[in-house]
Amino acid sequence: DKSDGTLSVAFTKELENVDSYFNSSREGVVLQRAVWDGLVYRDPVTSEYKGNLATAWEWIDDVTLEFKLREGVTFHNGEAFNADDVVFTVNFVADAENGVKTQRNVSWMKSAEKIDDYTVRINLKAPFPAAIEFLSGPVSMYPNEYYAEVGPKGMGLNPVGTGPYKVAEVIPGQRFVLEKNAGYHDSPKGQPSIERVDIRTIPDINTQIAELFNGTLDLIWQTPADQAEKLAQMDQFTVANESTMRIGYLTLDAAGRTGEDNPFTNLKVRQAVAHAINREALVSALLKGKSQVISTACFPSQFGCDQAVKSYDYDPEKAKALLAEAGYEDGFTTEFYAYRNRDYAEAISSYLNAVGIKTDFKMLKYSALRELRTAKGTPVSFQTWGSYSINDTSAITSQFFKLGALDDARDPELRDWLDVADSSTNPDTRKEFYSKALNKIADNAYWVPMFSYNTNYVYGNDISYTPTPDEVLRFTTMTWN
Amino acid sequence: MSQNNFRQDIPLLSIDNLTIDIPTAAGTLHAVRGISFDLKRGETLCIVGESGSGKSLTSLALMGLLGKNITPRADKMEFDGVELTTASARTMRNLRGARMSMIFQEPMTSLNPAYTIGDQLMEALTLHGSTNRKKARARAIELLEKVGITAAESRLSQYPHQLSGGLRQRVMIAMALMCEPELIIADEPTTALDVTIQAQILRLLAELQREMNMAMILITHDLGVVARVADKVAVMYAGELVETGPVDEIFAAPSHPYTRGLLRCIPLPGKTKRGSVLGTIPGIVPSLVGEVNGCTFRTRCEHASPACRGTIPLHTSPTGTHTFRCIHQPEDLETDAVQSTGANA
Amino acid sequence: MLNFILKRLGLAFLVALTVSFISFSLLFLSGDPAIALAGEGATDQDVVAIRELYGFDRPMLVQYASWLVNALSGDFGESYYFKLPVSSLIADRLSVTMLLGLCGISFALLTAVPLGVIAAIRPNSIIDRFALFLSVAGQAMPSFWFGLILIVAFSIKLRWLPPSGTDSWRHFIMPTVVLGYYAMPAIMRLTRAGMLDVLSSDYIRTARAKGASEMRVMFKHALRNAIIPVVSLAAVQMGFMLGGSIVVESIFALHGAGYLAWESISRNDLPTVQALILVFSMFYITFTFLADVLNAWLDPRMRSS
Amino acid sequence: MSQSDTPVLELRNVTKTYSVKQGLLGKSKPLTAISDVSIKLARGEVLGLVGESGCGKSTLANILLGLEAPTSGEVLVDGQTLGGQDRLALARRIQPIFQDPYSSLNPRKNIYDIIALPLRVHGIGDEASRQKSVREILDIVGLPARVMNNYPSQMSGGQRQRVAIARALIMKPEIVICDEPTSALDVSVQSQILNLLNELRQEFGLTYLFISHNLAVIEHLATRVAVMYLGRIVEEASVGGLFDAARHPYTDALLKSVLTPEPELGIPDTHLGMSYPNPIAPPEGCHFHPRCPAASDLCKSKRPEPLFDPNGRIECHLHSP
Amino acid sequence: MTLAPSTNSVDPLLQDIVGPTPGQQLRRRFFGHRGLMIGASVVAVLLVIALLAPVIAPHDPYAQDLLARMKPPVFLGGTWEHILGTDHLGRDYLSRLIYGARVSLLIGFVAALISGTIGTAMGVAAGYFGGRTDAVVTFLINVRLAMPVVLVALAVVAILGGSLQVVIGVLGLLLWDRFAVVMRASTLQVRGREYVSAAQAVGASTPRILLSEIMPNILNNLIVVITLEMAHAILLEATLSFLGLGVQPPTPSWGLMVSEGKNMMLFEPWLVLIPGAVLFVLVLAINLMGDGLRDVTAPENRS
Ligand SMILES: Nc1ncnc2c1ncn2[C@@H]1O[C@H](COP(=O)(O)OP(=O)(O)OP(=O)(O)O)[C@@H](O)[C@H]1O
Ligand SMILES: Nc1ncnc2c1ncn2[C@@H]1O[C@H](COP(=O)(O)OP(=O)(O)OP(=O)(O)O)[C@@H](O)[C@H]1O
Ligand SMILES: [Mg+2]
Ligand SMILES: [Mg+2]
Repeated sequence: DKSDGTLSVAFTKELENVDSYFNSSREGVVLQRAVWDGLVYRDPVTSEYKGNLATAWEWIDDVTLEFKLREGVTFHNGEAFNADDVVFTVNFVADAENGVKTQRNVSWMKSAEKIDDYTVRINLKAPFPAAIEFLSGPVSMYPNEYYAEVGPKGMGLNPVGTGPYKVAEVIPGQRFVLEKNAGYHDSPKGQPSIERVDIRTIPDINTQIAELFNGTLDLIWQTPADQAEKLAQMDQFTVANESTMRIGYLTLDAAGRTGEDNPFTNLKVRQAVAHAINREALVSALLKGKSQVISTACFPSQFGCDQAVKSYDYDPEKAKALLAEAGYEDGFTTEFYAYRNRDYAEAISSYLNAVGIKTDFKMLKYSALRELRTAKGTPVSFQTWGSYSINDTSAITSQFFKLGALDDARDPELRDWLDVADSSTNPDTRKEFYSKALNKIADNAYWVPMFSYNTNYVYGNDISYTPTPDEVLRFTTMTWN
Repeated sequence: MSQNNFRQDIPLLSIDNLTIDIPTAAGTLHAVRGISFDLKRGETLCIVGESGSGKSLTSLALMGLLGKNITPRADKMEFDGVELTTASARTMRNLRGARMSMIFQEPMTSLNPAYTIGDQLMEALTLHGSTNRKKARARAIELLEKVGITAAESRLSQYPHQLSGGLRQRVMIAMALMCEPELIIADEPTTALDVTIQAQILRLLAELQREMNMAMILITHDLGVVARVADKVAVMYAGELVETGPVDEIFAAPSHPYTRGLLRCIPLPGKTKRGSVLGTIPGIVPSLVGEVNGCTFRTRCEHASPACRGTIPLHTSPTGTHTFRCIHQPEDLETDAVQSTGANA
Repeated sequence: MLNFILKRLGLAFLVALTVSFISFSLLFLSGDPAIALAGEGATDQDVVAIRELYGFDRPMLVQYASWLVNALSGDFGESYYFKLPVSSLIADRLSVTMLLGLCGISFALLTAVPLGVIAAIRPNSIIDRFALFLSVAGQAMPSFWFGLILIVAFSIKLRWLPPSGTDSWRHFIMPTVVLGYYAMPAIMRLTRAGMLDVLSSDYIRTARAKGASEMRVMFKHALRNAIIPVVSLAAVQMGFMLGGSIVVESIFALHGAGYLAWESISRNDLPTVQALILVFSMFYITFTFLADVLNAWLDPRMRSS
Repeated sequence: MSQSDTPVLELRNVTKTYSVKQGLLGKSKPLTAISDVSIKLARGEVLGLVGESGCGKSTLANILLGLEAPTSGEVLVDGQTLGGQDRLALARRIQPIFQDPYSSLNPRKNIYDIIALPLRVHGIGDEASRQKSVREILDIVGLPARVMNNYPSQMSGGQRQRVAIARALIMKPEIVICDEPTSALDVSVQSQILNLLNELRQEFGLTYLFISHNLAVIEHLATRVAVMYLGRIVEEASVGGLFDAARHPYTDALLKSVLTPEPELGIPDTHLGMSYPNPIAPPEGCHFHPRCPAASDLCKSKRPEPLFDPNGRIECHLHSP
Repeated sequence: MTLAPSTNSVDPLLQDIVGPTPGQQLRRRFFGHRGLMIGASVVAVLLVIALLAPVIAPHDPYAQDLLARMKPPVFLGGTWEHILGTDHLGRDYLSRLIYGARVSLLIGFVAALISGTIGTAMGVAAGYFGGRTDAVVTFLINVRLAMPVVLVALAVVAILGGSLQVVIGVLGLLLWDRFAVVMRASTLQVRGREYVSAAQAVGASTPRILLSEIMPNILNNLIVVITLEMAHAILLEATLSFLGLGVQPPTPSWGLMVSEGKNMMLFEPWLVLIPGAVLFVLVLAINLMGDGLRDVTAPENRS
């Protein structure tokens, strides 16, 4: 409440470990941005990179980056921030042995070396154009002495960073209490104004809303569209909506991993699927808010995400015709897998049923579905990907079309093009090759991209806050009215 | 009606026309109908009759233990001047255990398994009086010794399951005697026991009764027991008293066809020829649900005639103590000695 | 008595061992734990790295044996998800569940036993019928639905009770009712049946023949005997209740062991689920063991043997 | 005929030990229900078996019926051991009549099915001939043929016991084991059943083992009597010999305890002690000594050896050779 | 001798000697038991509805209409087009409820059948053979009781995926304990009856004794347990579905409907109330039936 200066916030999911290298959830990102700082900061509105713990940086060559560090910064436990911290952090997380959970965020770094107390170099394994983007996101700086002593477990229970908020209390999975870091350095994140943030895990959305009614919660987020709509009709709450980088798509078994005779190996069938689904209706009836229909296999704001690709409009008749052309006049039956947003998936499967593709709907846990896809593939599955809020096409398209275990298209040409785009340091080359790949994906309907997600933020009228499109809750920019 | 002691001229218990109707799903069960008898102090009345003839119901009615949905009716049911049918629950409670007590058939289940023998014995006394536990304990030990239990003191702390059937029945007797009751009702106290123990228990009961000058009602279906224990006998059949009288008269000159039939049914050692054909009473006891009239024994009686459906007169012997209920005169029945065999059901 | 306790303990241990094996093998079939461990959004390298790190390639019996040896010393391994020792994780959550279970069983006993006794004293009366109806209806009410209705009624419409959390006793009222009502019918029926049975027994007639008052007959003579089976049932129900706390905890957002179980299942957090199944079983086993000992003490027939 | 010297049924030194558990998980202890029992049944005789409740009468009957296997000792039928014989063949020769006419008839079956069960099990005849046999046997036991469609719950105790007898006799067995067949019945019905059993014996030349605790009944029916006490046969004699001159103190007490309807006699004093022994821990020496009015020190320490003489058999120190 | 008792056939005292057969008595008690009749009729009606679902249901339960989502039922201002409104994907609620009856009844029935077979086999074997068999079965019952049902069921369904078959199988394999306990006790009781000894003495084989002497006499208890376990299985399925690990959409299960409606509970409570109430009524009716059957068959068992 405003009266006691404490902002009560609900998380829906239990966070496994506050140590940002050892969780992979959105809630973890929120805490990471509050408690720690990266070397670089990307303005969420302008997408401009600014120095945070570093004041300047330059590419020494394709695989070496040098940073000048900010002086006079201290960690929450009083330890001073300097080059040793950066070197320790980078060397620790880049070493696969240490088991950082989100390897992709750190595996591009080889090591770091200290030039002097406030100068460090980060060595890359290979040219990696998105390096600054990553350094402005998931890679945050840890205090070397403290971390060496307590490790990820201790960091999880008693986090120490340089960020705008200090962690006052952690009950794993249940409760996190943050306190304003009075001595926060002059960071582009801005200075925190809210004294205390009390975060509780409340899994049930009804309970969250009930507590919001009772005044025991001040802010909830990721509120489903229907509830948000109802809450928006009430006077005492503000409902803000922002898009996120997560997109939903169908991946079709074009490579025939589930069987040579799989209908989805037929291009016409894949195109029929694309025509069968009324994506506008899904967006307007189910997702609402700032969600948009998408046709490329990436989020539009991502670097290289070419929007000028073939788009399939909703045309069930055409879908049926295509199916008939492909030899499936009477349709066929297929397994349909999903792991989240059961209602969206159900709606999609219902559209498929309408054109004659009978679905045997299977909702699996994420891990089970992923295992199935890795081992045998699935004929159709409804997937989503949030790109870790990394504003670069390499964070999504390149993850799935380079013949990895989750690649259902298995197109070597795509892999080659994406390799070029991922490793080139020339932005134009990158754009060109991403565009080629994305066009081929669309033409061949390897994926059927559907829509982007959005997030609702519901809070009392005594709070002012403007959410950002990267789906990160920023306490620093919140103020009491 | 001519006993010698002046006090015993007034009956301790006097029952007139006791009737018990039980509502059941099929209709009203006329379980006990029109029972009358008197009992004086020091006297033993044996009620004998077939299973289901209403013996237990009669005794429970006397104790006021019939349960909530069964109300006995009687013209008179007096215990030492107290009318039991109209007595309050409190009055009945004060009588029970203190002045009239009861011993049940099943020694194995009649004691509460959760409390010690001592607790249960002493409860009988402490419920009714100003006695303290110490005195109650002394009395319990005294009575246990009296009923022939050795090491009485140590038995007090034992639980019922640790005693054999014979011992438990003795404890039950001791418990009934704790308050020196004036009337003791024993409902088949020995049926569950072995013959040797039966004899021991009956002997004990009879001795104690004599010693304490109690009136006793002993319920049994064993004519042997009746003969050895009773002063007076009441024979019940299907809810009615068909014959009453002093024990020697009943056995010497049984009058009602049922009583006669019963006596013919049991092999008498030394009298009945081994392996000979025994007398029988063919047929089965009638249902007493719904309208019941006439003589209920007529369905099994060798003397039955259509007149048995009407009102049945009560014959009284010249002495006035022996009565029976039948349309026939005793002389008419005398002549008939045909024994029916069992094969005519 | 000591002999009885020792044998009973031995049996309890065997049961626990079997349960542990079943739960272990059950979850071992669940496929590749490495993927669960890596979490949503992990890449293939992540998964491979994790698989090697945790040694999921060993034969199952080897893994069971090593797990069991550790479990015996209270070490259930480390949660895949939280990266914390499972034992401390569960220990943190258990107090809520225990408190809830205790409240639930107390609620059930305090309502069911008196109701059962009254129903038995006055069979076929209005109270008896009411109790019977309550017990039939109670058993038919899905607890998740009941919980939601209570929240709508008491938290949203009436605003009398908080919908979630554990901060005060008021937070526990609705969860207690939802958890406890399901055990009520069985306890009520058993009390009623036991009382009816005991009341028609010979020794009650004996007590009445002694001139004992109705109150004395009911409470001193009858209830003492009728309650013995209720004790066992209450223990069994308490064991079930802790297992059933999953639903209640998920509805009322209580961060107890039940909720942890549900979440862990969703997250394929094997060590936690295994340990929780074992812990819940141990509770059941402990309660029934205690009930047996208590019964042996309550029932002189068992005490002396 | 050599059959006349071979007993139809013989028990040789049969012992049966149960292990009983006390309480839920108590230790199991051995309980010797019958110990070292030997009896012989000659064709056509009625052996009466009396004894207190729990002395092992039913156990003995069950062993004879093959329902229980003896722990040691042998059961011989016509001089051949029972174990080797076919169960079905045995069932044709030995049949039981149980005590409780309520629990001895399956309440879910009608009378016809109950009586015809042995025929079915042995595959005798077709349905029509079975019908005929059942009718015949019903007639023999004195029940009208129309009861065939009745269920046990529709019949009185005496009628049920007749049904049980009919079932036992339909296979024309030689030996009938009657385990207290009348003790659950009222006296007025008991005499019907006793008469029937007597009649049937004469008509079909049956051999009975007749178990009862009612001595008057035993005296009426039996030709020979065996008295059991705590698992042992303590005395055996012809019925006349036993009832006229009992030798064992226990038999004596039993006889004294019989209450005949003779009002002029009082209640007898058996002079027995009350300490009925625990079968799990039977007393040392003679099992009967704690209750025996004539017990000596010898009785407390040494078990008496059985004595066989022309009168029968006796196991008591008072009568040792 | 003039009047033999047996010829006196019009005598009212003789009337009730031959009473009704057990079957007649059972029928009389059956139809005289109010709870049983109410329960049985409700179950019968729901059964008919389930069987005739395609005929009765006003709409295709799977047909979605994203433009007509969460329309309220008629009594809350909705239209007769969708009497009970529509769900979050615009599917007709009434039609889904009707089809949901199929799922619940099928799961209840088949799960009870599976667990009944397992439990009865174990219980009868334990009760009849005693000794080591009994010890093993008792141990297994203990183990089974010690396993938290909801937790184990959830875990297994999570592993194997929530198809109808898996849910039925899991419930069937988990709910046999009561069958085993009750059947063991009943068998133990019946086994001690003398008619079993009589059949043994006649030389009847063990299977024959089990089938024709034991089974008919424990059948009533079995039927009672079957009904109660059916109710139990239906409730458990609903619980699993509610927790998201039961049968899979779009199959309309009542528990799933509550679970789906739960999200909008605070704004559209009828989404939760309607399927929950139907579930409650079905389980209540089955329980009433089970209780009634127990009442009706118990006295017979005693005599
Ligand atoms: N509470 C009751 N409800 C219905 N019927 C009852 C009740 N108590 C007794 N009866 C019936 O009343 C009749 C007489 O019963 P009672 O117990 O007095 O017989 P009894 O002569 O004592 O028989 P027994 O020798 O078997 O003890 C029986 O037919 C019995 O079934
Ligand atoms: N299956 C068994 N398991 C353990 N003990 C048994 C078993 N059957 C009988 N006994 C014991 O063996 C002894 C003899 O029992 P049995 O039934 O043969 O006695 P009985 O003389 O027939 O008694 P009753 O006259 O009461 O029928 C008793 O102490 C009894 O408790
Ligand atoms: Mg009686
Ligand atoms: Mg016996």
